[in-house]
Amino acid sequence: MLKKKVLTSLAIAAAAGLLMSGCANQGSTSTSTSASKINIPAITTIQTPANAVLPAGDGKATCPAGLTLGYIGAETGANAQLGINIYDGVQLALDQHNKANPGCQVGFKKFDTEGDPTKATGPVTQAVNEADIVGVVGLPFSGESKATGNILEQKGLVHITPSATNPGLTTNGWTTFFRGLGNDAVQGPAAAKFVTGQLQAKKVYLVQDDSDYGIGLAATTSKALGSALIGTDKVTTGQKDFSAVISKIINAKPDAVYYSGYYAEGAPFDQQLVTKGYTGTFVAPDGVKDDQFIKLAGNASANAYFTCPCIPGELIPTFESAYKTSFNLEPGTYSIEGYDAATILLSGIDAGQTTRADLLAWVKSYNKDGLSKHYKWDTTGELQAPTVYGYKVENGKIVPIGTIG
Amino acid sequence: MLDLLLVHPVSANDWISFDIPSLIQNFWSATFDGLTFGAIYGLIAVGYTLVYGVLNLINFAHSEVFIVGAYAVVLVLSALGFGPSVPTLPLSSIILDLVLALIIAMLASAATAFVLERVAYRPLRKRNAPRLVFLITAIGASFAIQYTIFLVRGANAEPAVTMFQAQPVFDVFGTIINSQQIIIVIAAVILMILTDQFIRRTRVGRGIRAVAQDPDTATLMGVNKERIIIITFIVGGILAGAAALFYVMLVPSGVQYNGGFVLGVKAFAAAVLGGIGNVRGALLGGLLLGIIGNYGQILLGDSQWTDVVAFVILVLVLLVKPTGILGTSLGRSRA
Amino acid sequence: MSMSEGPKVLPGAETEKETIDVEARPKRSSGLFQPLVDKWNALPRPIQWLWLIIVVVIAYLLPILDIPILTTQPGNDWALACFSMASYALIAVGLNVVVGYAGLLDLGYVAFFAVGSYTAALLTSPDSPFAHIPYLWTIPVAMAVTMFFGVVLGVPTLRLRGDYLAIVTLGFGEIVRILATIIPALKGQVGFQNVGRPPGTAADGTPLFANSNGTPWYWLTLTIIIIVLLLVGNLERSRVGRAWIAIREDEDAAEIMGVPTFRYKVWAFAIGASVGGLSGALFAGQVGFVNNQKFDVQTSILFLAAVVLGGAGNKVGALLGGVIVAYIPLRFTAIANYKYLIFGIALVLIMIFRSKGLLPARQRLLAYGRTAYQRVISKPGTVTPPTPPEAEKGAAS
Amino acid sequence: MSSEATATPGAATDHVDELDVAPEVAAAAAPDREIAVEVGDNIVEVKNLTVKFGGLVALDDVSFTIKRGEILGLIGPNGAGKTTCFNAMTGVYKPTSGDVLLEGKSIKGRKQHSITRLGLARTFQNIRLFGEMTALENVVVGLDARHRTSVVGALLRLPRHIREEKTAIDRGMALLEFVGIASHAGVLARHLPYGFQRRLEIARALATDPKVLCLDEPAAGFNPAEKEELMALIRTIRADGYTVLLIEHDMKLVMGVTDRIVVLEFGRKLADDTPTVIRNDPRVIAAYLGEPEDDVA
Repeated sequence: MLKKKVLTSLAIAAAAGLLMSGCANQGSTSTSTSASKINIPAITTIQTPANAVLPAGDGKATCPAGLTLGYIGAETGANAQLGINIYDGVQLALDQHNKANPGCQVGFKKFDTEGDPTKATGPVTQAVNEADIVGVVGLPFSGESKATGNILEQKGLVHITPSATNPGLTTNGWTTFFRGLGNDAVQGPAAAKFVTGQLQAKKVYLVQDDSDYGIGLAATTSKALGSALIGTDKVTTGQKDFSAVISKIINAKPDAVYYSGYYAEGAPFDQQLVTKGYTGTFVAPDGVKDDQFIKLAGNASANAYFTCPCIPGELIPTFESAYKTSFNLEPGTYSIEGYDAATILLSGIDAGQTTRADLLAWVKSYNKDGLSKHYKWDTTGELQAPTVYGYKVENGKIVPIGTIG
Repeated sequence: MLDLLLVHPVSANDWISFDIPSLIQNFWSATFDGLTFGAIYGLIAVGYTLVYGVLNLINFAHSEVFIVGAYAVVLVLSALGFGPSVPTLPLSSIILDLVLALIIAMLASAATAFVLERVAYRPLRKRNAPRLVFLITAIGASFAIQYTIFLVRGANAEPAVTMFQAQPVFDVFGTIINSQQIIIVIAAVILMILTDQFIRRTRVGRGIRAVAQDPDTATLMGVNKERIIIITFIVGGILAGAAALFYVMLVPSGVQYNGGFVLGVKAFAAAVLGGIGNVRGALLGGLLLGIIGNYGQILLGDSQWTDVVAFVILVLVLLVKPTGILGTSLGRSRA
Repeated sequence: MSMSEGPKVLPGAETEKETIDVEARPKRSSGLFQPLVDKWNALPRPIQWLWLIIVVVIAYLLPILDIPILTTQPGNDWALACFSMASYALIAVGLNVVVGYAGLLDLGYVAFFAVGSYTAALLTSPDSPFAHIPYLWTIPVAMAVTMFFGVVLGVPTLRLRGDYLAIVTLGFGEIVRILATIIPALKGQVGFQNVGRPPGTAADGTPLFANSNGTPWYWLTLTIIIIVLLLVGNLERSRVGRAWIAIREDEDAAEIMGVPTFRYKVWAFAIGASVGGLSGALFAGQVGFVNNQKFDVQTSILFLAAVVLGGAGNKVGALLGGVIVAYIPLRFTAIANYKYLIFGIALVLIMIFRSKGLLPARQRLLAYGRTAYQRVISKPGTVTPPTPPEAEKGAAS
Repeated sequence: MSSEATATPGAATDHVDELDVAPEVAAAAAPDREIAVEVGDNIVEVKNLTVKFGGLVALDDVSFTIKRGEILGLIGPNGAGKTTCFNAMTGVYKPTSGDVLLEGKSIKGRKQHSITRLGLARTFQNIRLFGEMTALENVVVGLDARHRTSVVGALLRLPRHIREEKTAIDRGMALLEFVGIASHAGVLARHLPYGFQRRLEIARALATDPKVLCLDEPAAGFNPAEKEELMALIRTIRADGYTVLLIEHDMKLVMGVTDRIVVLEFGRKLADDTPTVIRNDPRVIAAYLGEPEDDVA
């Protein structure tokens, strides 16, 4: 009986509130449509290097049996999806290579770190102690890379990270570490240029999360933004309610908000921004560029732009269709980087570099096009000419809008 | 070596800095936002307060009772066609759908609370287990539910479910109060009044108070203690279900497997702040905690401080006035 | 020596007429290993020592033996897995002092672990602006610092009722984690690289205590565990241990029997904290990298699960619990996603069906109890202890 | 409690004789104390003791003294304030006003454990042993009140610790023997028969080497035979030089064992005299009218 009472009164209360909102709604129905005034068209193709090295090679490679590539990184845990994107890319490269080269069958071993620096030493040590592993794709995250880079260094095992972007990683003096994409120090200025240039924002508000990645990227971005930066704020990993930050932003009336962090917080943040009446653009880096962002933020995501040192693998038709056939999925963020990294290692094996030392030397002097970009590293392991792409949300999908830096 | 990263954009080395102008500027919006969130804390806090009253147990798993309700809201509404976008349904059907979601969330939360009580706590009561055993069980149950959800629904938050576009209703001191805030606060207050009256006026409510004061005497006086305990859990669950609806209304994309934990700890802090065992205290504590947490966050310039402020308040209250602001009215006075 | 469970009257005694209260007759509180424990207690002291030595030797050989069924390969390096188990065991032994002995539910134990880790990192990592000291010195420093934190936290909160303590420690754990994020000097997720290590160089020129070299780290930790067990055992069989158990059993009664309960609770907290700090410093040294991740509530609960699983109040049980909690996810890597679910359910089930954990042997609280009880037993008309003194590793008396 | 009592028919009746050997045992139990009983001077003075809970006055301006070496009974109907008085004396409750002096020293502001060390020990009406400890360990906890080993001393097994541990065993066993349960030294307290648990409570309180031993309804749940034994035990304790304060519901037991009786009613002192006088005091009889004598069972 009481329950009935509760429900009735609740219904009344809800009705009252909705009526109020309903009345107000009459006046302002067209809030969500005109999110951005600037329209940068999406690109539908990217230029794939004509002579890009592919895993299949010439099909005549021979190599001793038992050679193995490793993937070390998250397979389970909260960061599993990113790991799956990467090792599926690696797997695809290996499958193509082994199918085309009957004389050279390379194995594949995966080691799960859960993306956790404190757990990573066990799997990494195991990997370096397995003598058949000559090259590694990984580790995906900066923290775990920091914690274990010296182990790979000690054993001279070459590893190409497809996604760890912390600039500090190449300052450790490691000779076995190579980064298969641009770091945050490249992305930050590119993002700043994109926001103030193409997006024509005069006033930018920067919000960072508390991650290594978010802080580092925010530092380089804010430096490059200069006087356009009108305010900064911080949010926390796992935060769900951003009303306090949002009220500050609404008061500051920026043209663009740059969010330096991951999609788990970025999506609800953008969603709440728009719900609370923010009409500017929302710009975020690769950590937010994920289909989950759109799923989580819904129509609010229409105001979002992304910057990413990653290459839109889905626009490379050969890669996209092969990936889809193999895994029944669209390639994810960093799938192409994983694929390219594996390709570089495989081409080395095909060229007869079958020891760790030889393969390391091979990568060090590598200077060829990959499917996504040109690969040539400097002495510290940074790419010499990294590219940063811009993306936007269009009709509920993330689409590339071309290079921005 | 990492000097690039040391260029901290917000504050270089002064890790505590008081941003008073910002607090003044955002004072009213922080207050209204805090009240709205505080109302939700209050609804959850009732569950802690009631269970603590009758069992002297911090029901750590109550946060999971809440989050199950939140999942119910999200799943029901998505099935009804709600999504991240503002729904285009006619108003009447939105109201109907929300009421339906509310009922199902209440049922889901109440059912979780019921199962929890029967499966985890009741066997312990029968054995007359020490209090530590109850607490550890509560924590274990909380974990088990959290990670069951994790396995079923994954690590990511559920997609946003927007119920309706919050509309500005009126203006207070230059800060707009929107329809969501009004609905949540009013509905929470109504629910709290109903619960309070339920405890004070009905036969079952008297039973709850009797058990809270003295379980043995209550049993002797013909109160069915087991039934009262179950009802207490269910009432707490129903309110948690309601809180779940309002939470999703406020934070449409905030439903995640571990999302209840911190919220639960804060709600417990609210219960203690208001005076554990006291339904009115739960609401008061919730509102206060919501406001103070928001002030702290704006004053100190980092959302992380919300939690720190909440915990520090909890400790201070426990040390200075362990009975909370409104003292105990449901539980016995403890010597 | 009879292994009877309850106050059963020995045959031939004159007390046959004595009727023993039915209520007081103990229920069989047999643990999983109860027969083993009974057998162990029946052994004469020298034989126990012999077995202990064998067990210790096997423990030291563990990373080298790499038994095929037990090994965590190919997913994880076995020697490092051994270290991981050992450090969890050490943590569990420390937490057992707080939860198992004194009955104080500490849900923020990971905070002490964090403080220990950060102490080691701040004093050895090149990323830290502080003065650097040799790594091995950070271990006592970390213990002292965490002990200080334990007292600072304990003095205000240990006056609270038991269940409030749980929530306050939970809050403390969160605050430490958050402060590690907020305070710039602690470098949040950026963290500290190249945390120090003990000196020594292996044959191949790499450091002996490299983060990839689990065996020396394991031996170091195992040695520390044995020392800690001996010391904790000393405390257990003394006025201190009795005070803790008395507090756990009935705090008011303990106070009235002249136990300064508050002081002993603070001691339990401080000692538990220092062991937590010790393991934190070891862990920081082995991983070589410390940041603000992994010092969350989940980890605290995992530690608690270790203690409860093994048997709260029993240091050998806690040790076993720590080993199991660390080992299972490393051995069965496929269950990584199920880990917390499994341990959550385990907590509930253990509490409902076997609240004493896997190794429910009770603690011995008298330094010379064995002789005393034997004296009693040798007299006619006496009753054997229901659950004889526990099996202990490395316990001298 | 009462259900357990009925389930304890004549437990340990055969142990009566053990009590007779007590004096030498007691000497072993507390070797340092002066055995000589000098009845006369006031060892405890309760001065105008008042305890209020909120608006409720549980104890109203009660004064009495306990003389060295006597057995003082504290009686009164249910709710008369006996246990409150007890709790105020042992520091469980803070007196609203008034004071309790032990050998001239005020217990005000002292923690419970330091009151115990001052020389006031008690047992509990509802038995509160440390269930997971053996009988001997329970007693040694009491003995620890007089021990001075520090945490560091125990950690490193310093000589004092070793010495104290060794004497603790002997004295603990002697005390168990004294109360007649030495044969159960190694049994967990919660596994002891009900009657033994009550005896163990007394042994544990004695172990703190008190000047005054306060017994809170020690006969609750006992049958007549057990009560007889208990009376003998209390007398032996007194004979050993302890002063005893006895709260008891059972008039027969109180009349049989005490030297003097203080009667409380509604928180006030009603009478204070020898058992013979109390027995015939019309006010006391009135206070107990309608109150069945053996409602403890």
